[in-house]
Amino acid sequence: MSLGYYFLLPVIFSFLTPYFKKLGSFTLRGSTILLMLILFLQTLAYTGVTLPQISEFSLKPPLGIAFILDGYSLLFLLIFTFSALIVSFYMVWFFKANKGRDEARFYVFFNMLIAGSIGMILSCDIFNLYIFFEITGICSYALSAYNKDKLGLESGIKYLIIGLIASIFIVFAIMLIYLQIGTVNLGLIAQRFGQIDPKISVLIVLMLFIGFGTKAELFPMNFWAPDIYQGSMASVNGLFSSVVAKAYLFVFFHLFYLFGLNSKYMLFVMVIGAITFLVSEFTALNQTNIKRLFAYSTLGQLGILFMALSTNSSATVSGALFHLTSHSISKLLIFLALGILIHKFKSAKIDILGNFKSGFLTIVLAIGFLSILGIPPFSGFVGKILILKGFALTQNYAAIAFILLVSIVEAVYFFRLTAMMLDKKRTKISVPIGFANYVVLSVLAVLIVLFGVYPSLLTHYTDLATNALLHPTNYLNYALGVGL
Amino acid sequence: MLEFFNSTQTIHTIIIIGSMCLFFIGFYGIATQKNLVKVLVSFDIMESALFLFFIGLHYQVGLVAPIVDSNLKTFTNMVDPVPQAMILTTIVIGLAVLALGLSFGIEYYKLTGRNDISKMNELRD
Amino acid sequence: MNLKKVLPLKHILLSILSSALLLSVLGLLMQVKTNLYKNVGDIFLNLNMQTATANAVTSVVTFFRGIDTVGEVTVLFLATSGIALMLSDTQRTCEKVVKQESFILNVGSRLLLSVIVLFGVYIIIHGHLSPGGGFQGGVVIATAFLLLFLANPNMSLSHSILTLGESLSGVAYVLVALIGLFKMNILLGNFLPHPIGEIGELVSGGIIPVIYILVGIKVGSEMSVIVEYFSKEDYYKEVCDA
Amino acid sequence: MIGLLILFTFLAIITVALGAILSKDITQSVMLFMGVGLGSVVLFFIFQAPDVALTEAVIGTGLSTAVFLLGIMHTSQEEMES
Amino acid sequence: MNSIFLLLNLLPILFLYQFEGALHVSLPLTNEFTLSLIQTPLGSFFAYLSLISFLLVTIAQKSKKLSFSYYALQFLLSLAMLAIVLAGDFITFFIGWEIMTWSSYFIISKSNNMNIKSLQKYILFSLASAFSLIAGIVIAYSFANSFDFVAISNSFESMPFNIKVALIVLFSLSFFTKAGVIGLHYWVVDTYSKAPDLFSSILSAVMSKMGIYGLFLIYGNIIGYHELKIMFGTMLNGTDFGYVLAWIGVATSIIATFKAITQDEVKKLLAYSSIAQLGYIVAVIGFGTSYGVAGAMYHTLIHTIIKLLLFINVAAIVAQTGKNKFSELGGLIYRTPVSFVMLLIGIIGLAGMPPLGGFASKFMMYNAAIDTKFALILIGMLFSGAASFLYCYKLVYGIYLGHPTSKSLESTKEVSIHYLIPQIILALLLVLTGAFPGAFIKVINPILKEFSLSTIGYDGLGVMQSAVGNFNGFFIISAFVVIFLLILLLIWRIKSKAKNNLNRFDISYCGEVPTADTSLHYGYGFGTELYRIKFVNAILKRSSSHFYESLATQTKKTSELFSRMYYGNIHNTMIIILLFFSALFFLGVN
Repeated sequence: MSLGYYFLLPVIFSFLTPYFKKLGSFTLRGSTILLMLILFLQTLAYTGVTLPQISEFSLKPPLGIAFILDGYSLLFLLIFTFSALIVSFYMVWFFKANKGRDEARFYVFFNMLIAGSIGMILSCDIFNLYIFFEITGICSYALSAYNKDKLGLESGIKYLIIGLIASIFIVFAIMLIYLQIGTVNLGLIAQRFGQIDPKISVLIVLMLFIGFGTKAELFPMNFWAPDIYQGSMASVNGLFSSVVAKAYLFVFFHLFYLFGLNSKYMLFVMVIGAITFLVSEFTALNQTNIKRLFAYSTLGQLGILFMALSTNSSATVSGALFHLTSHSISKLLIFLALGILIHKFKSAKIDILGNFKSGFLTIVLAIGFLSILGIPPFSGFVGKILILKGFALTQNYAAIAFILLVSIVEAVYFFRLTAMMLDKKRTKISVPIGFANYVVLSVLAVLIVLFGVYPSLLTHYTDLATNALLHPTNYLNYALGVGL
Repeated sequence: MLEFFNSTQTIHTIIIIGSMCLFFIGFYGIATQKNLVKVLVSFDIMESALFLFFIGLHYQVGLVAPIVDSNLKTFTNMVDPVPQAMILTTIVIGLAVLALGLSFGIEYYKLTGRNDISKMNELRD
Repeated sequence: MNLKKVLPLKHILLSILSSALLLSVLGLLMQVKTNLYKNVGDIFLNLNMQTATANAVTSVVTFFRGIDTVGEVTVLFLATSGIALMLSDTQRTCEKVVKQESFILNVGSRLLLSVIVLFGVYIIIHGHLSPGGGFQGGVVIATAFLLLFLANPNMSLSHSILTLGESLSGVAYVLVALIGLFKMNILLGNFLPHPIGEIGELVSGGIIPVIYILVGIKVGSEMSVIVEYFSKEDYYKEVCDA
Repeated sequence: MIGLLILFTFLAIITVALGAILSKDITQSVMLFMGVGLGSVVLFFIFQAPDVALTEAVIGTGLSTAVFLLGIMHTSQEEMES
Repeated sequence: MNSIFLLLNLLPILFLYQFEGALHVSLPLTNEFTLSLIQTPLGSFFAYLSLISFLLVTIAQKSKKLSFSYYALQFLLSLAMLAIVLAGDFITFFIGWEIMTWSSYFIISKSNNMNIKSLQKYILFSLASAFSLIAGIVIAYSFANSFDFVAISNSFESMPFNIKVALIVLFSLSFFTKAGVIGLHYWVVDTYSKAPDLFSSILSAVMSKMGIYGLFLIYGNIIGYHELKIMFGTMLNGTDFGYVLAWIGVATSIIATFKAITQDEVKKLLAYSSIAQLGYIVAVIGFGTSYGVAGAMYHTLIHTIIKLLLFINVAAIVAQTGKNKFSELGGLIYRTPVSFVMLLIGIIGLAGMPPLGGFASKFMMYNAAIDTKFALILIGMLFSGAASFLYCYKLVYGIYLGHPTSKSLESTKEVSIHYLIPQIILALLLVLTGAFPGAFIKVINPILKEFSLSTIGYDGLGVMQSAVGNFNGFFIISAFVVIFLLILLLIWRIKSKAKNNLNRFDISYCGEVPTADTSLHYGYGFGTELYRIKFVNAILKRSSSHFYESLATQTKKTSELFSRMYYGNIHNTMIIILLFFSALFFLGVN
């Protein structure tokens, strides 16, 4: 199979959506599930082949554009396609429970959101990457405004404005890159980036940092993020947290290591990540809206990831990638479970966590919470201990102390929510869950436990990814067309 | 005097100064304007400035458009077509985002009667 | 007049900031030499002889950087869907009131319509020969419909035809890309014979004119939908207010 | 000669853009923004980029202005001052 | 359900049939981590403690209808504790530690009188303890390049001095929190008193001992008493380090003893008593002498037995009467005589009176203090030991003696047999540990060898050697039993003549007639007179709660400050992004 299918198949499905809609909602939902299944199975098939894989468009690189799949992108591809598959199953329940929504258009945006995110991680051409950036952007604006109520539209507008700022900076950076280097191929840029005027290179890096950092929700540029999460649907929040934010993070660090910025800007990114972590976790303490609370938690976890991924040490990076995967699964689980509650109670106050009666939901939510907190035997623990171990190996004790101290703050609100769920004194209302959701949530919970007790399943891929990220020689060869 | 103005160097200087002025006018605009439509206009001005900057710096005196016709049979001495293609793409994307933003704005205005982005503050804890 | 109200302190500070940034960016850009390396565009110009399209920009847009254009078309499609999602309000309560049409405007716009559409089609078809192409031509066609809507508010387009055009052209575009994969083992490969004739002839350049025609149909129908939604919105509002 | 033309066009664009930003009337602002687009079209032609010029003329100046105008018809015309 | 889990609790014994070396498992988790379980004498001592405790508590739980999830979590908890004590590396240890934390959290949350604040207190202190532990673990890892106990122990000598101190502080903080050393005990009382009644016994008897196990592991195994001596130097016959630790422990026990006396809730008294008893253990654990270690071990065993006994006893009484305050109980001696006898045996052990095991363990600890010549420590320990008589007395008087304070108490029946069986077993154990101290020394000697300390001599099962002479437990207990039987016979002779038909209002009350509201019970207000003593008053008035509450308030304020930034107005957000860009631009480019 060619890598191009990752983009072209969703595009065909989206173009044909009006006709699927005419055939009935079953076809619509079924076709989306089928599409996501195909993509996921294709990704699974790629786990068995030698990497990197390449598929070119029109011309061979470095002249033409190509999709390159290396270890780093394979891990993200697995996360994205899996999350998409899970969400596509979940949406079956959602649209059955919420009649009269514009289902077809949701699926268009959903498919293209996934396709855009995948395009961002596969493309080896920075302008092409920008196009996928915009595709992902437009889909996320539309999805956050999907409810068409005041809150939804407000979040849509806010997201759109932020997206415009980010894209202006990125376009500027791309233009400067083309003016300096004469190409937009990532391989050539990486090769020549050290030779251009240092002042201009700082400007380019700064603009890319602002552009992708804004979208990846880094501290002084993330004041919009909780609003977006609050205004959009829970399932969309799950996608934002586990797919979209991770795609921007991917690009951030891909360019970071590809352009050889790690030595110069490591400390800066680490400090920014640390501040993000600190501020978001403290802010989350004070929230009464559940979606907003988990938005802050997502920001905090992204902060840890930024801290750990910028260290340039393979132990820490590998741990961070494990943590990233586990965080994606856990946050998806939490947001999907919350979606069920929010649908039932028609409210997103944190009190709803104390008012539902369902052993299943309590267990899966508790698993999600414990996993994010990094408590064994759940997958978050392995990620966290690997990160801490990596920091210990580089003797960075300040980072260890910082992460652990702020984690206690994180524990405060997570366990407050858990205690609310377990509180017997509240009035409890039973919540219908639906068969599909039992399956979806159990799969996620089982994965969390599985990666916690048998991490070797995942460490194989995170090690591959770490190697590909820190030593992108193979990737460069493919992007330059040398290895072909 | 006129020769001075016709040199590539001078033209590039004019282009850099002019487009950056335009860019920072837009920058000032997004920093100060609160009406959604005017914010979008400011963004468009910034984008236009970037387009002019990019296309302009690839123009040199004596080069012609990358199109052959009955007079011109070979692709030599032409300006770089890649920036033009990229700008073409970016213009279309810009329009798409702008139209989407406007449609959000219209719906929001219908619901609340407001189009001031600094007063959109219902999303809070 | 209160000076503070006309020019608040924040605005003054921001303008000073913008000017300072402007000056330093200028200072930076002026001293930097460009074109350290040979641009990839020059290589494309050389390659263009093989492709045999008269307009090098067109071949870059549709072929050398073809996947960009697929993405671009998708962005437009997504924007259209978003606008439709926002502005197609199925639960509108007020009824459709037939507005008075102006006969002269009506006839005049219809006359103009054919000319503009013809012009659009010309731009699309000659995309690989002269400036212009699918995007520009498509938008020209859409502006023709805009004219129609402005002249006659009761006018409405057949959505099924537009959707058909949009979907089919889009799918056909992707299929063209896939055929390239099967025939030449490269996505978007130029599988049609090229060059057939001389540079500058209408039938030349392999898949490039095909793609631009498909893009033209797609952009035309999408833009028409956008234009319709925006102008109908106005119409509905007036009706509801009355 | 061509340098002067570019210079004056830029001056015109900058003036118009400033007007578009500072104008209190939104319709006026959009119309002035169209001026920026028109100026850009001229410059693109000078820069030997007819494709971009055509696109900017049709999309940047034509359609986006139309969309803007149609859009602000049903939002308020005046910038709200609080 | 109960029987199934009873059997499940017995299962681990199959793998621990020996005291040493029966178990050696290693199981790769990832390329870097290997989980390993190794049975050492120290580990199996604690393993047996926890196994027996869980077994006995499960027997008592038969009297209650508990859900499957409760039993499952409790079983998980017991497995986690086994993982802790049998761990051969820190990852296994930490995994066990964290699973212990959250499984106990979920069990505690099932209690009816639990509230969010107490739960938060418990889990946050537990997590703080765990995080301080993991910080220590990864720091140790950065030098040893392995999580294995042996590897870390081997590389400990070569670490820089400040890292060694940091490690000791981090590990000690973690284990002190679990054991409830003063200052870190904020969570203990609340949790013990609000947890399910029978589960409190597990918390006090077993879970706090995991902290003690950790201290033994760190001081004895990983660092080694020898290394501690080299690091901090010696003082008199003990170590400097041990002297500091001893003061911490003594302070803990004195303060907690006074606090215990003034409590009105039965379980709170037991909780404070638990803190005080663990204070003794902490006091002697750092001496670095054989007697110190043996005393700490002995007291660990005795305290486990006593606290199980007392908590099960109290749980039975609470279940029977529905009351949990001294001021509401009283006079149950005739209604629940067997429980009374069991509690009596328990407090004799708790107060450290001869002839039961409590005396033997205290004797050992005093011996250790004499041996090291830490005279002030000895005085402190004796002082708090004497003060503990007061709360022991309050315990027996408040519940069983005096007049019943309400009508409903008069019709109370003897508690269920399921509560009594474990109590009787525990009482017997208490007698046996008092009678055969030599047997215990036999158990401890391998552990002393593990710590490379000299072993303690013993003479048969009944006699152990000490610094001040031999201790013949068997003789003492025989003598006491004979005397006790004689006295009992005497009382029985006298009592058979007296008639016991007193009513609860048959009392002269300064000429006033007591009403139903008047509290006639002595247990009411017992200990309030302590406030009149200046020194004790100063202790009782101070509390660590101010510190922790102000910490919470500060955190909340910080949170409010930060969340003000996020009260988002997108316009300001844009300006901030642009300003950030400008700032970085001016800083970075120029």
